[in-house]
Amino acid sequence: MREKETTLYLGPQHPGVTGNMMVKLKVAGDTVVKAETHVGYLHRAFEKLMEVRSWMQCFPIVCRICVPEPDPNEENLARAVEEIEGREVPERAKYIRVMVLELARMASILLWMGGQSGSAGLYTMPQWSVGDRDYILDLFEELTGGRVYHMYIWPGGVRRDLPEGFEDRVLKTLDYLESRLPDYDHLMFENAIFQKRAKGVGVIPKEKALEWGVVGPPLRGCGIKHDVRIDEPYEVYDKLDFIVPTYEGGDVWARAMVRRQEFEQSISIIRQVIEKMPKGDYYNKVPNPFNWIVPPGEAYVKTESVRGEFGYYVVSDGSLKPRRIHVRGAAYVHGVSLLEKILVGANIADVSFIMNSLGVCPPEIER
Amino acid sequence: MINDKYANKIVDIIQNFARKSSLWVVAYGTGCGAIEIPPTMTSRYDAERFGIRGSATPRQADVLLITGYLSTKTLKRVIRTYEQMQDPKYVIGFGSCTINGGMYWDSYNTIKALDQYLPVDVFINGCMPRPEAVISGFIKLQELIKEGKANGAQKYKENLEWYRENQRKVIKNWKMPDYNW
Amino acid sequence: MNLEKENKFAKQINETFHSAVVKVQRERRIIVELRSDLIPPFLSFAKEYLSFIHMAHYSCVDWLEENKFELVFMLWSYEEDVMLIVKTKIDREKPEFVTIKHLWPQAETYEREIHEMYGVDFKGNDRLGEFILEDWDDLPPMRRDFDTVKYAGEHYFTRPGREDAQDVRETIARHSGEEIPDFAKKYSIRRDEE
Amino acid sequence: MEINWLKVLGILITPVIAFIVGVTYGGLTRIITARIQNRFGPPVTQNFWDIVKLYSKKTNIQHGVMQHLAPVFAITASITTLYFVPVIRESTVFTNLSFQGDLIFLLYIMVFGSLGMALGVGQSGNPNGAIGVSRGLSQMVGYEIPFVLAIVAIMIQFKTTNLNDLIAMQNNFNHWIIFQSPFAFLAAILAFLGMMGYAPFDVVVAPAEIASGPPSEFGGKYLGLMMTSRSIFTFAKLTLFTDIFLGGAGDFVTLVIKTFALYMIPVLTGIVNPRFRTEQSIRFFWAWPTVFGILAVLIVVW
Amino acid sequence: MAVDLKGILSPFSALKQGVKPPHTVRFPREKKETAERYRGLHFNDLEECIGCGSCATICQNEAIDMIKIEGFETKDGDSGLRPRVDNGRCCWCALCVDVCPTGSLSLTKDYIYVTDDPNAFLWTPGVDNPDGKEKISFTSEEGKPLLDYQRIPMRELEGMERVKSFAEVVLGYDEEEARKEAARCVGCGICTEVCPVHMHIPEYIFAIGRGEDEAAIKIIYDNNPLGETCGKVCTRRCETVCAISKRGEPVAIRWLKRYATERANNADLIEEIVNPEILPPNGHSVGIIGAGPSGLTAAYYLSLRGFDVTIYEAKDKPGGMIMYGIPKYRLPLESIEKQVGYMQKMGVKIKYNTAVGKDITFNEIKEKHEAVLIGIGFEKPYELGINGEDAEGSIQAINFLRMVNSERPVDIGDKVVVVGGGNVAIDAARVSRRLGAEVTILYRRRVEDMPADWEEIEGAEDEGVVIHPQAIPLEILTDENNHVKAIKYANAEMIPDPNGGRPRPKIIEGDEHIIEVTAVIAAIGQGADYSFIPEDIMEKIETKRGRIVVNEKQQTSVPWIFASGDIANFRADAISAIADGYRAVKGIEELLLKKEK
Repeated sequence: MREKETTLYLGPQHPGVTGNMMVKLKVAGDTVVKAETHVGYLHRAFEKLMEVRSWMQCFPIVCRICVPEPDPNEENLARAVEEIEGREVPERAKYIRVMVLELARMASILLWMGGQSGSAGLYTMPQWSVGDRDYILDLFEELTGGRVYHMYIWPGGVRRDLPEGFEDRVLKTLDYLESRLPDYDHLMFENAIFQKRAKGVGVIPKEKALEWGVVGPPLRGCGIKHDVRIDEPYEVYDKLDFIVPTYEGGDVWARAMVRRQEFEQSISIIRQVIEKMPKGDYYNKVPNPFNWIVPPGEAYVKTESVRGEFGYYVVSDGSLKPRRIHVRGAAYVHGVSLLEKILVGANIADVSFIMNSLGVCPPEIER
Repeated sequence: MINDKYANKIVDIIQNFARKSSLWVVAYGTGCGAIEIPPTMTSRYDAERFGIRGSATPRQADVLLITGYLSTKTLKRVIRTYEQMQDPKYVIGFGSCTINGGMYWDSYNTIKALDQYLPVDVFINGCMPRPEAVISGFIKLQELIKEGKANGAQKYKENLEWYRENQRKVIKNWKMPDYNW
Repeated sequence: MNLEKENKFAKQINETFHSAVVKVQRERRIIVELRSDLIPPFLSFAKEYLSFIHMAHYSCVDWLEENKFELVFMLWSYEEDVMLIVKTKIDREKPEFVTIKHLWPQAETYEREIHEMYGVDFKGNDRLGEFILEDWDDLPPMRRDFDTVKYAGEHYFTRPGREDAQDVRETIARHSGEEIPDFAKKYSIRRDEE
Repeated sequence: MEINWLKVLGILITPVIAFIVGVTYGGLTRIITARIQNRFGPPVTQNFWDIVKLYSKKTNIQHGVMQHLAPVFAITASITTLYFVPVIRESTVFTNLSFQGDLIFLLYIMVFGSLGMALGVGQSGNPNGAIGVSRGLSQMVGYEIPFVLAIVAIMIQFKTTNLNDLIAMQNNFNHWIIFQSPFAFLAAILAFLGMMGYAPFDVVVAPAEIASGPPSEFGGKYLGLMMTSRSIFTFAKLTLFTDIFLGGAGDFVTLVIKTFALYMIPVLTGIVNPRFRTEQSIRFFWAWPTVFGILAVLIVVW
Repeated sequence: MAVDLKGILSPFSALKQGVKPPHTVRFPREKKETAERYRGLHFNDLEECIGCGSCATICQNEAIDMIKIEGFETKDGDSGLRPRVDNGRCCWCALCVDVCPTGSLSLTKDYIYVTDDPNAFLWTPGVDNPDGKEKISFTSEEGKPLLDYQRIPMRELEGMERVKSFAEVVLGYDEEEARKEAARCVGCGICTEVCPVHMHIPEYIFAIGRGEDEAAIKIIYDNNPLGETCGKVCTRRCETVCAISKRGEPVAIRWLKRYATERANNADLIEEIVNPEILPPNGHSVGIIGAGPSGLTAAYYLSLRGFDVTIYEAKDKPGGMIMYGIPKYRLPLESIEKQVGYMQKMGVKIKYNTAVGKDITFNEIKEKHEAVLIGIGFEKPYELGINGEDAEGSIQAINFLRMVNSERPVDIGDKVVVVGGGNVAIDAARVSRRLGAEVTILYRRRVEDMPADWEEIEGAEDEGVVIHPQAIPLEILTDENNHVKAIKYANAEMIPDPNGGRPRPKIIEGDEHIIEVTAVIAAIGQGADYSFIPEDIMEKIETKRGRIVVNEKQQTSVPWIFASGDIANFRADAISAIADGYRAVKGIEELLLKKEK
């Protein structure tokens, strides 16, 4: 007997969705038979706005494209412009950029930990991890002047040099966060109920993963070892020693464990960066922003964000303003086509759980 | 006795105190400002100290936080959410975008001045407002409630026509149930 | 810089698709320009035979001056770590293309967006329609002839109170009695340059 | 018939006391939770103010008669339950309406509130609420089995269906049923976790999944009523368990200590655990708790 | 039924956190200090700010308005406007801070701004938070500036190479350099305020930056027909107020003008590019006395406006002081001829060798024309007033320069003393170097008091000119042929002026020296010679300290007589003369065309 189908709107005002978006579910009993992602609630037309702004004016607005982890946006725009211009970046700036990116990754993983466990009803975890994330935000505040929107990485390098003694404070924060990891493990990753919820849920078939455009932790959660940081090393990732963790299974649990280990890897990367950071210049100045013309050209650059490959396609026609900047948010594929596929057959209790595990971030889908 | 002025006053004071001490925020992250809500609500800033906590549905909530810009598509849902909330209810406008468009001042898809579409009780400055600023906003709202001045909902009721007109101006396909008071 | 594998790919592409204009942009980047009707076979060739299995991105650029839309496909080969950027220009007046969602399912999403933002019609994609916008009745907004500043000014309320703003250049000119001729005005790089 | 004024007094003030204790426990829970979560948390009176505020809200939600009645059902069920649970042992004021067979009656009356809610929510038309109700009922089926088994075991073991008799039998520390029938206690306390609705058994409300479930269409006064009912019901259940397993309480201090200790079991479990899925939750109850319940019965029957 | 006992129990270890003190920041009871770089509300140092509006331009949110604030007037180097931030727009990216040329704008540690009034978010930094200076956090000082504070260096001939010939010292920017230099401009336009002509500086610089040189030329010719001259020799007051100059080297406005105007390398090309609109003849006729910069400028624009213009020039070449007074290594002859050639194409008539008062009388001119513009310049040099001045070998600098420029032979020997510290003195010295002499400059005051441009002074020093400051000549010693033999001078000390004026030199008694010289060049200033004007008219013309008093349209107290150039302003440079000429056009136009109505 076919059960009666009901339509369930998950969002946009719903505590379970990962941001302002909606998943329209056709449900038979407890099981999802059809899922449709509806986005556009956060559409601000960044790409259009950037076409009417000068190159320098683009830089403060890109970080708004992905709020939990804004730095890959700045990094991408900066690198794309540098590639078109052929501008050199000082070595120190590259190290600082890696440090910022990894700190942002850690902050974002902490936020994800909160979201993932919060969507499963483990409300103590968000209180801890989001609270601890604040220590990273404090570091950002000290380095860049802003907690969330850093506007720090820009074409030619970074905006300001490290403040005095900043490295020590980073190391101290890292030590603290590392000391918190066992607590997180006990509460979340070793938790029998959490494991029960996570294992075998939201499975991405391994053989389809590449074709479906899965990237980042979800891909590595399928046991496929691809990471922009090793596939196409940018900045100084080729000079650093780190592991790209993979996990078999393709389920929420595998993705969780991948992120959990990436957190440790980020700590190790930042420590290496601080150790190896050269002295010297941090910014190779671009011309006066009022008259800054980027020569004609195009570039596709990508960065490994916490959700996977974050790409920018930048086209310049040799004027004061960009011709086209097209953002490939990692969640663009995860949040729409992939989510619609893997939600089918899931229990409605797991919808939000799966969305969190994919890191669906609506602002980078619709921009 | 019941109609005694003083008795009413005492009831008012108790009611306002209760309203001020218990602010339930509808969990709707309408814009990027939502990113500073988790830190505000969690252990580092712990807004629960003020009786502020999230509520899953608008029916139970007192405060609607508009965390930044509103696209027209979201505005439609926000209005619906707001009208589902029960009196007394308050709106906090969060960040530059709710005041005068913020960095999306020339975007074709976002509204620029929130108070044209919803009655806003408190505006918080910033892009993003820090958790401290958010808490300051709540404290300001509490003060207004205590003094009985946070009557945005009243204003909305009285000027519903004006608000509707503005709302319809940007929401092209107005298919919404009537406001049931 | 070692461009061995890039050149190898370029050669393979040229051998199969003679009309393709192949350029090795830099290490790990190959740009191919192709006639639009050859795109589906080419993409399938790139995916099946050249190991470009990951469709990283699918973009559209408006070349208003040429009256063309340019569709850009970014394919990545995990085996060789090379990106293939495939570009083709289509007519802007009646923009049409075929869907490639049979090759990559996520292309459907990109096509929905490009349809909405540029008005390109993708034959075979049955989910074209409202995606990001709601009840949009103007030009597709990402077209370059759509003026977002004007649209925003006409449709949204902007808070008054800033009318006392003065232009620095004009203030000085007024004060000193300088008359800026009309042909020079467009070179004042203040904000009303548009 | 001679009216026992003390009993009338008891009937009048028991709900008030239950409410105050329940609300304070709620506040304390929030503080304890907060402390474990590395923060300070709200003042102890927070829940009280929450309820006062809810009562002071205007409510304009129209879905139908049942919807209006649902909270009333809930609070009726809570208070009825409370009236049949002796609060203080051998106290005239707080013995309440105990009668022979009240244990069986309680088993029924305790689900009454949920059923009433189910009817009301069904009319609200909110699918989240409907799902929440069906979840709640499913889960109830889950935990009722071990709970009934445990109660049956005790009734068989002590050959009574009267609570006051049970309390009277546990006049000594080592006569507490928790020691006399440990399996029944295990089964009951695990079912109790489910009854209280803290994690991992909070499938009914589950904000991230079904937007707080049944109450999602209830605001203002309705929610206030529901919260009041919840506070009273919490106290009633705690007292019931104290009466059955911990020998009841001779005075208020003992009562508070015992109930609070008992209360902390679901609360602390809830703080450190995520939520089960509904079918996981049911499977859980049908596994170990049921096994314990059957064991308890078997031991008694043997 | 496998039981994960560890998995069930280990979460309970979280409960031990309950005994730890919470890490909550109990705002508002406890306040966490924001970081040193925190980007909070704006602060503006109103005194430092020059109102250039760069902040308003860079702001991608159009959050910044430039508004009039009580107490700040538009004046030289200050637009009188101050930024006001719309906090309903601002995103605190601090681009405005990084772009601020003066560094007056910064962000503070304050960030809390909560109100129920949506119209209260206009924030005038510095006015709304006068105490903000103590809380400054994000400044432009800390980072690298967004603007380019380094000028693209101008290529020049090597110092000792220069003295070998009269080749132009400055080589000029090539295209790439010009684009780069032009790109440094922020386009504020503060420079136009101080420019006597109010040239459209930001516009032509922007055009150069965009590679549109022809547009730049057209813009330059809009109010300065001698742009090329200015591009080479202007005193460029504009650069002293340049917004960039507050913390860096000003934009090389002069060199950019030079670059642009030189692109049109002949008169035909100028005509083709500028292609001005010429109004049909209106029947009015104007006479101009003196083909100096002011006369030429007036003549050019009057011609364009349909007037019949005739210039009466005493000498055989146009240009006045720019022709005769400026050495060729600064301003080649061909350049002037090109510019004047273009003007003649536009209808300007010049009668050379027609000295008024000698070849034609002033009254004749009065008869012929409805209005007369006098732009005769200061041609009469001041004398040193010491013994031996009339000796052979004692020359006046402007005469010396004129002779050299008109390629007449001058004999100055091999050891020259120049007396004076102005541009003319330096020019004379540098020209003398090129004639092969060793040169010493005697100047009454200190080097820093010299009125000459510092570039010129440096250039002279590079070329081997010895500058002897605080030296007052006492006597020129002659030999038996009445030829200069030596000069006697005394060293001086600087006495502060009790009235607060600049310090005055006072001879140190007995500290006298003698230098052997072959020539003495005096360059201590010039005056005007009004003897050609009939007395009855001259009586009516109001003068002051040797200069004719004019109104803001260069009109003298005799309505039909206008005066311009050195005789009418105190600045005594080419650009002021051009400005006078430009203004006189308006005056004359008004006078004659209004009369018609």
